Amino acid sequence: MDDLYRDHILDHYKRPRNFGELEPHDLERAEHNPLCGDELGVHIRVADGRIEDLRFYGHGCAISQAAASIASEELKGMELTEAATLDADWMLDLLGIPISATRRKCALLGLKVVRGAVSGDSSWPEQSR
Amino acid sequence: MDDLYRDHILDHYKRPRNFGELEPHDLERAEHNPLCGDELGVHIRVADGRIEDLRFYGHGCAISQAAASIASEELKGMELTEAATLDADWMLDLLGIPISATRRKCALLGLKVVRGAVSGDSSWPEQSR
Amino acid sequence: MPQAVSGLAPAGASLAVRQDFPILGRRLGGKPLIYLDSAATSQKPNAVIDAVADYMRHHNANVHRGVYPLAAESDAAYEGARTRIAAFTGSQAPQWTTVFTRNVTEAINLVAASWGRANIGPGDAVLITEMEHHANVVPWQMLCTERGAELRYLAIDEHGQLSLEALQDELDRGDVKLVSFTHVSNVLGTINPVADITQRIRTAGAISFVDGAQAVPHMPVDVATLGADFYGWTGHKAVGPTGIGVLHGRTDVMEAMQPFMTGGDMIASVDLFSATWNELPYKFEAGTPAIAEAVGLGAAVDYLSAVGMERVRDHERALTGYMLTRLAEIPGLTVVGPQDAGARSGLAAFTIDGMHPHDIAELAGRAGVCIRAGHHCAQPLMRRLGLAATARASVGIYTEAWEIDALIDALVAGRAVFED
Amino acid sequence: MPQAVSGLAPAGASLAVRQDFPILGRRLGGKPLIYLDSAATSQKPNAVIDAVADYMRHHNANVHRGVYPLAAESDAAYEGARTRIAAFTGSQAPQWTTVFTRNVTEAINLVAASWGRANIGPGDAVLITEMEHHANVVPWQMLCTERGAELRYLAIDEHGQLSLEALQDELDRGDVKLVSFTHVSNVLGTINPVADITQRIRTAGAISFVDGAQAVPHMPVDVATLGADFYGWTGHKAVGPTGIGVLHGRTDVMEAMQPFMTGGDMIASVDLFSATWNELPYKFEAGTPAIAEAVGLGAAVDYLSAVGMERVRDHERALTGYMLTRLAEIPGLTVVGPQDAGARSGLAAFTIDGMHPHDIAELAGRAGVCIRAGHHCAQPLMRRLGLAATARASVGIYTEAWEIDALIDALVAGRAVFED
Ligand SMILES: Cc1ncc(COP(=O)(O)O)c(C=O)c1O
Ligand SMILES: Cc1ncc(COP(=O)(O)O)c(C=O)c1O
Repeated sequence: MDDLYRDHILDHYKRPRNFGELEPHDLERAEHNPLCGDELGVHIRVADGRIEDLRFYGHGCAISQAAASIASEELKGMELTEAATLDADWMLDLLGIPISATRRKCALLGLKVVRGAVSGDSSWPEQSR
Repeated sequence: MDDLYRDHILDHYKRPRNFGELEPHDLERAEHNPLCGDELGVHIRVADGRIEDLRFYGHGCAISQAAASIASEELKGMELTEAATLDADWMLDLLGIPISATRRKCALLGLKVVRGAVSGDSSWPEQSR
Repeated sequence: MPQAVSGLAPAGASLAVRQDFPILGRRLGGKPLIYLDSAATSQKPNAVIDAVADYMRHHNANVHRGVYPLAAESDAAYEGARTRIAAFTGSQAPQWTTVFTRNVTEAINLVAASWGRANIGPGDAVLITEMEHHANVVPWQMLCTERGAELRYLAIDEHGQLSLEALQDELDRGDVKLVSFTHVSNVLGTINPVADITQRIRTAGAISFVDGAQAVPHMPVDVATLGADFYGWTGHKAVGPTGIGVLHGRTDVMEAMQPFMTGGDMIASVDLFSATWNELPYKFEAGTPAIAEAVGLGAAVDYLSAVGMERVRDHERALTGYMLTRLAEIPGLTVVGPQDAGARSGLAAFTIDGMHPHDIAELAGRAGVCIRAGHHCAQPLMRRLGLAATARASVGIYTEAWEIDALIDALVAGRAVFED
Repeated sequence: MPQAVSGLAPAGASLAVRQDFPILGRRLGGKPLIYLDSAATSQKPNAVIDAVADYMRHHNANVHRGVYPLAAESDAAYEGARTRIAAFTGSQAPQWTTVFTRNVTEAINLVAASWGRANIGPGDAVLITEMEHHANVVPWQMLCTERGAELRYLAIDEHGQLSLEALQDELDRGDVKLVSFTHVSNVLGTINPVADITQRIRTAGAISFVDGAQAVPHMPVDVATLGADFYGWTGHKAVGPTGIGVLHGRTDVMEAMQPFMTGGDMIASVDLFSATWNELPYKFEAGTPAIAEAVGLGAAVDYLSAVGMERVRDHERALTGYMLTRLAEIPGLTVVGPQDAGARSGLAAFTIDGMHPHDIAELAGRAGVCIRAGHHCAQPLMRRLGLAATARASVGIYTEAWEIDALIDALVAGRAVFED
């Protein structure tokens, strides 16, 4: 089996969780991956300082779509303050596959839009190790 | 003896013929050698369609000064129509020394200003062979 | 689905030049390197690598101002390369001037700034096409925005081709001052009828810029015959080094232009508050140029000439026909652009149902096959095609038919991963 | 006449690096090559030549958009070079952005266009100095003319040095928005007190640009400590390839700037009539960059670091002292610039009574000694000095004392020709 396109990745790609629009929503953000033109956005509904619900929308490759889908399951219920500090390690650990330098931005685009929606930060998530 | 700095070159450099200003004059032209910033100009007095008298002025290296000096002796009395058509070969033959590509513009600057004064041509004299 | 042309490459057909390209002998992850991304950048023959190294090793000096013999060697190498490059593209006559730039992007920016700022104003229009690379889009957007002029797009038809009638209609509006278009599309592969287009532009009194980035490496190009006012291309796609591009321009037009960048080597003289410009082409080459890179590009055009551009074109046309035929075997695969390999250059951009192009290219890459995925710096075209991205395989002078077979195998295997 | 400094080079002193520079083994016209024109361009060590060739031979692919492993190698080579170059000049912190240009000339043109057009207007002044290279003069002339601003010159004193008091007077006028000055003069050799100057500029609320072309190759340079807003330099003088230069800039200042050139790689997205820009540094790198050249410059800074820039500076200072002492032996020879070798970089521009500098350089060249003659792209300075041209000898990391002796011999012999 391919080490990148593992079953769980393909499963999340083909059947993404929490995809679509969320109306009404409190926070939103959409970004391009400048390398390929893919677009990913997020709608977040907030309650008590937590992410009550969220939806990703847009299009992209298996890696970016699966990453967003997997992240969405963890993000639901998370405090906004915590979501704002999530780093690249968090996302890459969740994905559980080896990500090469050329696919980093695919893997991190979902987290980037979430951080953007929550804190306005528009930088790419950094890796701490 | 150096093949470039022959006695006649050094002689013309140290004692340039027809140097200075010529007042009144009918034609004039001054140019920079873009490679070194040297400046050379010419004043020409015309009679009966011929160069009655001329003077070069400015400063430059031994090659450019000697070339102008040697040329000045040949140019006196020459018909303007002939002067306008002089090419690089004429000048290089007169100089009688091997001129490398890097010194071509030094050797041809005097002829260039004369051609400019006589015909308005501002191109560098071409070599026909 | 695309059809194969007659003159299909027999499986072994090649120009027998692979041994000249050292990188093609590499193995990556145990697999031979199969390089099908020549439209992004070409590989380099030993002749070019050695010319660059030899210049640095034996002849290096700054150009245009030294009187010592080493400087004369450097001058001769740099200016000799310019002369041979101009001859290679049929622009050696004095009516043409050949300027070195970093890449075709700089050539376009130069013309947009130096010609455009002086000649484009409110009420004027710049015409480009829907198939342009961003390099031939954004500089004109900037110019038109700055100058209050209008940017218009010539549409492509359903075969990915331009219509001369539509061009004529645009020109007949009377406000078009410049038309910039690509010789060959880097996504559709379309080869545009340049001479027919420039003739209409000239008749309308407008100026033409032709982006030759995807043409010069792949077919004979004669700038004088093509009749463009400006023709730009880029060295790294034409088996040359990075860091060097070419702008051929009509000398009379360039004489009237202001410089693009200013500094050393491009001046005649500098006073405290003003300066005068050196003659062409130096007026457009500010500062120490990319000398070793120009020398390398000189070696590249010598290499291409020795192989013969007619032969290169014939070989690549046959390969393209073969590629289109074999791609058609893959279910769900769609190629964009003209159907006829004779009307297109050596590349095929395609989609496969159910797979994102990034994943196609990733899986191909894991099998040793280098293809590109994305918008190919042509977002306006991608939107026109209704696509976010495509995968793209492209051939070069060194490509052979067995590499197309390897591509097909990789695509079939990649599809299987996504069908599981 | 200049005085020798203490710490004079013993005749054999050297950094023992000559075997790394293949061109230095050449003979021209039967004579060994003695290269004393490093201020025009430096020679290249094998480490640089091999890095460029190795990139082309084994790792070449376009950068930033490929997903296949070869593209990842190319990305890593290009971006790795950027990282090491930024570290070499002390600008690796995120407050600094490192952009690749063709040469320092382009770096200056970039800032003049992108920062200047947006920030300089009528009533504003740009301040430069009398000792600038044309690259640091003409772009500001063009900017001031276009924007209706004033260009002013900071004078040099009789030792060829700037006065901090005069600078302060200029800044106190309140209209100076940008000061651009050279770190080291390519004619006088003067090393300017950059940190003192930039501190005053910053206090006055103006922006500083430092031209590091003649500094980075010859002494430790720490951009953060020097405190300039922009610091540019050029690869070919720093044992690197041609076709590559560097602009370090304050990230916050560069964030606010519009792009210089536009096209591929520098965009975030392109619509039909507008585009958005990629993040720094890519916003300023339109089109396919000079990849092999950046890799070569990465190898160059590695090479310089391994030798050690403190050692380079010590060696060159000693050589300069020796050169000044020996030049003083020649009757009628006058060196321009500071008298003290400790206050100057490794070059000496000079005149000899009765000989034109062109003839000095020609005769030296015939003896195998490469020196430069002319205005050194500094005509405003030459006029200030009352000279049309000078000859200039300049040293590099590989220069040894016996080469200075050969220069002196050549000058003595040259004088004899003119004295006959
Ligand atoms: C002080 C200084 N500034 C700028 C330049 C221009 O460098 P480049 O031609 O590499 O842009 C030079 C060298 O020629 C120089 O000595
Ligand atoms: C049609 C076309 N134009 C322009 C370019 C830009 O070339 P460069 O990046 O070398 O300037 C490319 C290649 O990327 C291209 O394919």
